[in-house]
Amino acid sequence: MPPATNDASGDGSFSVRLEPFEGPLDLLLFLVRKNELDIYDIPIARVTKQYLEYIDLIRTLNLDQAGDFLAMAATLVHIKSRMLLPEPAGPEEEAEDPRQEIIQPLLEYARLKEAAALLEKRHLLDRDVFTRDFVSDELFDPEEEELVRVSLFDLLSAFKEVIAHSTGKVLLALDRFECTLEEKVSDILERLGRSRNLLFTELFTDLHRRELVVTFLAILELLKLNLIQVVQPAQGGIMRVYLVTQPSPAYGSDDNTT
Amino acid sequence: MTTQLKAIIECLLYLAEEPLPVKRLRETIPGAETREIVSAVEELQQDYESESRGMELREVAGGYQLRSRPEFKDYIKRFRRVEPSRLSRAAMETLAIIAYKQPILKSEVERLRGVEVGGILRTLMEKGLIRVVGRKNLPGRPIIYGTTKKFLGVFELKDLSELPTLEEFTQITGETLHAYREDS
Amino acid sequence: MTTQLKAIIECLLYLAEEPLPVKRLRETIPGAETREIVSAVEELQQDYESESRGMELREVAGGYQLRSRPEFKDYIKRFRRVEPSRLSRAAMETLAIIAYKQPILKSEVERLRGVEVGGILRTLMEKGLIRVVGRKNLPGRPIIYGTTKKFLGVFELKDLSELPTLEEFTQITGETLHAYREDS
Repeated sequence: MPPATNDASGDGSFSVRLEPFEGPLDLLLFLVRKNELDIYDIPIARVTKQYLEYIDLIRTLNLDQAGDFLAMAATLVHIKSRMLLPEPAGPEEEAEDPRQEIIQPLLEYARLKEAAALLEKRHLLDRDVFTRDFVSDELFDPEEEELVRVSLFDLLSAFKEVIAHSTGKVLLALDRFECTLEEKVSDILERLGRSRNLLFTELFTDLHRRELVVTFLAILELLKLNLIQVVQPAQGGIMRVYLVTQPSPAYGSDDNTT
Repeated sequence: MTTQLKAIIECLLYLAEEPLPVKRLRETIPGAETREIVSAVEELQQDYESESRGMELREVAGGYQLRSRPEFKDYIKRFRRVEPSRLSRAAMETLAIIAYKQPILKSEVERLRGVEVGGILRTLMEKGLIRVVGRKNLPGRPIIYGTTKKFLGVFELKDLSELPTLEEFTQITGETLHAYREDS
Repeated sequence: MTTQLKAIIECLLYLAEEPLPVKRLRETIPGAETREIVSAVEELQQDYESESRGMELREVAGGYQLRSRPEFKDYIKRFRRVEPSRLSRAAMETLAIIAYKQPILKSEVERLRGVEVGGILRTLMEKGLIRVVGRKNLPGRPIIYGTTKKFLGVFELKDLSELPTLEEFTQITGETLHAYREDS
């Protein structure tokens, strides 16, 4: 609710400040502050008068929350009337200050308001500071397949597959140059030199049955010389042939390799 | 190891979607002891304190998190093209009451603020800043409220003990109140 | 300016969902010229080349992006295995809003969350949890979003009427999503 401040500057203008009061305690605290009062010694008559003036103003402005403020108004009026009563004459018993009824809640409210102000001053997430607000899936490379060197057994069964698939093909013998093992070895090395790696099956494409065997023997030879390595994903799959460029390859144990 | 440990931790902090507890770092980095991890995090925290860095490494809500430097918030606003979220003063006051007085009933919050707070509680719940922590054994079994872990994260608090105690706000005289109202 | 420029760029790179083109940086940092931005990025790139860093600044898809160092992939794998939920809190909140308020426009989701949600919507679409249900007859014909059948499956709901309250929703999601990731 927007409170209104009576502009006392003397020019008769009347300004409505749109700073909302959060409730009766807030208004009361505002009055204490505005009049620079000691919260423990509130001149109740003066504060009550001002409080009621504000309520009137709130009503005049047709602000719908005026009701929230009425209970406190009643309390203030009640305290004021009790203050007017003569002090009881009892020698030992000190009379309780009727204002205690509002001092305690007011103090507590003032503290909490200060606590709220302190919270407000912190660096708030999504207001002052920010963090990434999306899943980080895109921020690292997709898991590379873990590669392992294949064993002689794997190679043999892969070769069996190659043979099985080649039988159906019609190959024109006369077009083919039948090469020696040495020639095949240098042929493979040359091809690997051009493209960093080759599919195992690629090496056998469109070859005669005899040439298939020579190629396979060439691969075994190159493996023995540690000039190439054949790897496949740990969980099985496509085999690839790599040229060995460094003496110690980055793959796991190769005890079972040819 | 230390240099590498720091780098690994930075990498994980970068990828993490939530504040990262030391425990989680330990589970992820075998062979690193809690002591080593903590000291690497502290070193990293110092590295990030440099003016030339765009983020800060903060300890919040029981873990560590990289956060943008507050002085860059205007750039970020422009960058994200959406107005940052705000809490009204009423919501902030209500939240402060719950943070300091939890576990607390709605009726107690209302007594302290002097106004009804039903709508504000709903907003704070929706924003995930407060939660139902239980029900009181009273007629109507009223709901007891408390703050959430998200609250700690939003307000950059390690834990609730980082909040000053209410008693520290005692010197409430006319003057301090005056000063407070001025800048609020 | 240079030190600060580098810091601002680092900050934006940290927050960016996608590789950041120089053009976008220029739009966000008024007063910085392309030349200055490029040289700040290059400096930053050098800073990140240090062994003690957990990320790399790489040029990908027409922009710059901070990415985890590839040599840490084993840690990342382990890290993500212990991650409690594969949806970020932000994604979870966005999903909840769509589930409860569907059919809903992106602009409405953004108003409710107070932040840009473009990237999150894409993630949720990719995970098959939300879908385009149509287009609104408004300027620009904005897309209307809703949840999918898979969403119901993941959260073990017969239909949308079975949706728990918002509060229950956030409580159960962690666990269900965990289970969901295991078998997906």
